[in-house]
Amino acid sequence: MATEIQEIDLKTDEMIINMGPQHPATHGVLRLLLTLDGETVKHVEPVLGHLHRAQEWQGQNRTWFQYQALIDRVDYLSGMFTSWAMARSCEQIDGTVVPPRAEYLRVMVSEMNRITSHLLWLGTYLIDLGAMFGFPFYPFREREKLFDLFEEIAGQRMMFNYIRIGGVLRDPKPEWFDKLKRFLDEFPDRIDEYETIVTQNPIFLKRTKGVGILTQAVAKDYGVTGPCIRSSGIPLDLRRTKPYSVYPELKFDVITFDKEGDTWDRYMARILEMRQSIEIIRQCIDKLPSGDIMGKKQMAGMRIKAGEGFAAVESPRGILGCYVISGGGEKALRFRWRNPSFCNLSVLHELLKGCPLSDIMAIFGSIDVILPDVDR
Amino acid sequence: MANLISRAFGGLNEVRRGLATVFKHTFREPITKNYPDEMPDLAPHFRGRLALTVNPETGDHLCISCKQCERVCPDKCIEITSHKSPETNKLELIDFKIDHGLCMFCGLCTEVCPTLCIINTNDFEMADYSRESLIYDLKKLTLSQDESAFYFDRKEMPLPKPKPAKPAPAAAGAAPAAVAAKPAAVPSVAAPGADAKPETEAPEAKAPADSKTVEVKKPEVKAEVKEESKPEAKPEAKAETKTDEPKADEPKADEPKA
Amino acid sequence: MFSNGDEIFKISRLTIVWLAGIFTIVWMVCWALGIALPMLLTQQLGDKAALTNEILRAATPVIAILVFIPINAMFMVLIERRALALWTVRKGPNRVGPDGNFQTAADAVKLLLKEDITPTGADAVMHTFAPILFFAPSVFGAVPLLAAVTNNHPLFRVLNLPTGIFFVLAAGALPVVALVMAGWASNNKYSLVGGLRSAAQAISYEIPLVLSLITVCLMAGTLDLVKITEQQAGGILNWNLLGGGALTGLNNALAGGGAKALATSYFMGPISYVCAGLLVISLIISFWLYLTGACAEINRIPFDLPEAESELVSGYNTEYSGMKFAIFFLAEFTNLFIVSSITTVMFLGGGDNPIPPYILNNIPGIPQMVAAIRDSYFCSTLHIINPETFFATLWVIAKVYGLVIFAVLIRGTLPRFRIDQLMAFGWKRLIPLSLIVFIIVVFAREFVICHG
Amino acid sequence: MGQDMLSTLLSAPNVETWAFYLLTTLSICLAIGVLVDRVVIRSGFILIAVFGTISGIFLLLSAQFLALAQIMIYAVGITLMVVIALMLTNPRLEREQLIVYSDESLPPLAKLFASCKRNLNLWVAVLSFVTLYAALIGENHWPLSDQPVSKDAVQVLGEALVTNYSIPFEFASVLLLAALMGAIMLAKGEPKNKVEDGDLTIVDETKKQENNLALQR
Repeated sequence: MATEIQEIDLKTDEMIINMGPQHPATHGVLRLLLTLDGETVKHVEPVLGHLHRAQEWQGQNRTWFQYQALIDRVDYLSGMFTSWAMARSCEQIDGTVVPPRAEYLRVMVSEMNRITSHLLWLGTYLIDLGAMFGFPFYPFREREKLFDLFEEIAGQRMMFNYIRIGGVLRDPKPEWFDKLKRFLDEFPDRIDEYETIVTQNPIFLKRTKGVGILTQAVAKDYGVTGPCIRSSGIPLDLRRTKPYSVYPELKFDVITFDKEGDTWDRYMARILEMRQSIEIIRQCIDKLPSGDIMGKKQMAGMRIKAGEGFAAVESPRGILGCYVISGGGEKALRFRWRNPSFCNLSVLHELLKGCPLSDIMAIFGSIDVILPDVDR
Repeated sequence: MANLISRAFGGLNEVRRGLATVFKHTFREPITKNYPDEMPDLAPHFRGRLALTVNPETGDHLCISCKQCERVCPDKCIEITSHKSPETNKLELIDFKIDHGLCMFCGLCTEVCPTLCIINTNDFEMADYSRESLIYDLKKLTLSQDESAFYFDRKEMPLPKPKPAKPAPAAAGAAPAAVAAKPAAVPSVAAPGADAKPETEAPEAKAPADSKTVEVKKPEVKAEVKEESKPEAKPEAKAETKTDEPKADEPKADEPKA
Repeated sequence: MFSNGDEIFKISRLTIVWLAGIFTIVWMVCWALGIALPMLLTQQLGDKAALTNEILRAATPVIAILVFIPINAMFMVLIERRALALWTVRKGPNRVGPDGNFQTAADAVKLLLKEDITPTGADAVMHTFAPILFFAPSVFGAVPLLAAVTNNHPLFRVLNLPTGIFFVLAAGALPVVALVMAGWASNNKYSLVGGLRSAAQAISYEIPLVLSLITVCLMAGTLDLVKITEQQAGGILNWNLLGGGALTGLNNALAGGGAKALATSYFMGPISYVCAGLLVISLIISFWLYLTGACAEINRIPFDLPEAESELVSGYNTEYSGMKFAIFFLAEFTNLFIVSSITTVMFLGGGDNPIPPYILNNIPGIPQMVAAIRDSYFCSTLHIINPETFFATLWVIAKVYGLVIFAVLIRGTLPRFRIDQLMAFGWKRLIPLSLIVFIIVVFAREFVICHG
Repeated sequence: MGQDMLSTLLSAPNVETWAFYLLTTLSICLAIGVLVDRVVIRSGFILIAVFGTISGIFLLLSAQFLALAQIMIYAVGITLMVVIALMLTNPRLEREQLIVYSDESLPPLAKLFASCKRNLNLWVAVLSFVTLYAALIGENHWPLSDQPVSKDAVQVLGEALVTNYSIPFEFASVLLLAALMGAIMLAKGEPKNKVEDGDLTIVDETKKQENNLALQR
């Protein structure tokens, strides 16, 4: 019989560390109240609201036209999706028919935006893991190229305000498509390069494999969405499970893994999603119809019919939902956002329990939250 | 044991591959631009500093003080002062202030502007030592004729209809005066390549066609009235140089069209 | 492929300018203090100058190091930033001075002028003393290496310690104390955790590090750095990296002895050949073990847990600013340099030419060049430098800075370990491996003629 | 005696002599510092300095290897001790204790007594030092060896360890091995019933406290 061995309770003092709001690894102003036993995390309590900007209230006090410009600042890494969710919910109320060219353009730019978002995540994630110098710059290099393209069509590199209620702002020039194609041709090679540096690196594997395993039950309980839940083996991708826009016409598969995902799987899911986005953009360029790009006139006093609508899109971080009640006036009566980052963050304390201090970064980084999106 | 050794060698090989990939970048050109020496190549629709254009051909100020931009601005950073001329019953622009410290460069004002007057320039170097100096007034905002021409061309905006193209001789006299005064009045704005492309063919081609629709007014009369009315409306405005006045005048000619 | 020639050219120009500057300055100081001044004093005072000369002779190496460390650290920071910029497709510092040459000098001035802050509740004495204790060992740890790397130049022979490598290792053990002290005295939990981590890490990694060096000492049969270097003279096949003389037979054969020399060099037949092969493999593993352990000792990137930016903000030096931080910074880079020098001396033959003399002397022009340098005014009359030392210094610079650049490349690529993985890696992998290597060397050495 | 020392010092203006007196003074001062300092961790660090000065004395005796071994072993060993002290002490508690010790309000005699009581370790150390010093200084029988100091001290040391002193050397290694195994056993855990014992004692203590409370009432 195996001798019954029990851990002796060597009482060491528990240390409470206040990680953040200003901490290099909390991606903004999240405050984590950590209770540490040595370097093991006993409990973690995220303290939110340092970046609360009352986005919903602002939506009720701005005209539709004004709010469109504000809303892509919520999740500044994937502004297109926020705009798109709002545009779709308003179009739903209004019954606006979006021209097909605009729909294709929307898919294209938002997939591009998905790539930029994942690229930024990739760079900062490696910074979280301690590769401070070399690697993080490579994803940013490609991101800059995409931003140049965004700048041409939207006017700015991050705060696009490109997807509007009823269509898109501007029709890109033919040269723009050429540049995009050139980028798409070289980008897979770049991803290969990232993978040579990172994917099988023994230290990276040690830091990520088997760390922060997100079980399906927990993921479902906390409403985790996006690459996090897909890497845990649940094929929840709105683009396929509840198709919108022109996604049904495009060929791609939902990326899922067989087992319950750890940090490495979440990394891999994003890498694969980037490759998938390339293919989607290619298809969009091929299928792009000609025609109008705007189904509703953009003007300062734009009105939306009375009614309520909800629309969700699959943002890089998960399901981004927008619920609107319109009273038929210039302003909305109520806005309500379903922010993926907030739901994904709530699973943090489940993942971190019993982890060493260093894994906080590996796990927190891997669920990819963006603080303005958490705090709204 | 063998497994351990093979794993160790595999790991080392992966590290080697990573190092080799990083080392390969020795031979790649840096993507960083030497910024102050080498200006970034910005897209035409880049949303930079806000500015007010004038008619590239004639130098008329394009603002008609309709206050659309003031109303649409989500940050409430635009402040337009105008007053209604008692004689012509038309709005006259007195001052136009934009607080660039508040502005978030969403570009909504440029979208709603009916005369394409307010635009986003490609200038982004606005750092200053105080918040007050980020509040730009009419003088600082208004672009010169050349700069306006440059942006009209760059942004592919339709040229404004030149009102005083075929007006009474008095107006013709007034316009060149304004033109002469403006370049001096406008602070040297670092609009990239402002001197690059002077408009050549476009004005000539379009001017005759457009000028038909223009209803001719008598600018000289208004100019006199203006000079009297302005001090009443806003005494501080007098402190500003004279060059403002012709600018404030000309929008009146636009008004009927708008 | 070579689209970046301009940038590479700029960096190499920067490197050459700095290195030439540093070593000229240091050599001039050494010459003035150790050669010119004693000569002058002897001429003027005769025997009375004996004591003064003695003191000057003893002080020269220390002063040389003290002059060398700050400028060298400046250069290393600069070259690290430029090299990292190159590998991250950026430009790096290029505004201050031509090619950005004076960037780190400007940074140093900035650091020295910054306010010196002692946090509330901190132990002020310990807080001040920690950087000093961190920096001092790197100064006196560097001194014994001087004689070894300059091909036993008479100026530095005074420090010819019989326990040279042990002295350097003892000096290398002290900074841990300083880090724990800094972490504790800062009154900051992040600093404290950083300090504790550094203690755990340094103590664990010291064992494989020392064991790998002991392997070399065992091959050499001495702890004396100068002797270890001298044994390795005569081309790359004699270096400790490649078996520490186990390949002598091959070397002799290549030098002209032919197969006969190869056969007679190993006295016990086939088993000697096997053992020679084993020695080569073990010493290469030993070399890798040393590099790994050294990386951990000086907190370079895959092991930079004590100051892990993304976890512990900046670890033990979170609460340091100004001059104190500058000293920490200086010592870190000096430690990198010292570790590279030790590697060079112990494994890469010190100032030895990798090309064996039987090849080198047959290259036309080389012996004449050496002779010309020896006969030159600088060498024969002023005694500034002799050709042996000159070439040794050149090779040492190439090897040491090559290793430094390699450390930078590693820093540019690898992520950081987790603390428990780090400890597991140290205790479960490196220590057994180093013990195995050690035992193999102990036995294999008996069957092969080696240096010792 | 003091006179003698001074005259020796002055008569031999030798760097080594000066260095010896400097190092000994320094080491004694620092050793007193170890005893006086109320902060455990700080006294740990001062202890390292004491060993540093002693290794300096070894260096003066041409025992290079011993000096360096002293630095290496004690620097690291004491760092570990400091780390353990860090883990086991509570700085806040210590500070509170210091406050409790402040005896401004006491009468002078009581104050002296309190300080004696507080610095008990210091007095014990001073007394034992004085005793030792008196015992040793009385009989001045430390003859200097005539033999020249061996150049290769490491070799001498090594030979001594594996010839004359091989049995104590082996015993030391066995001791170390035992200590290592003990550490592993401690780290691994211990049988369940022991923990229950611990629980029982805790229960006892709480009962005692309750009794005390009852008595007070």
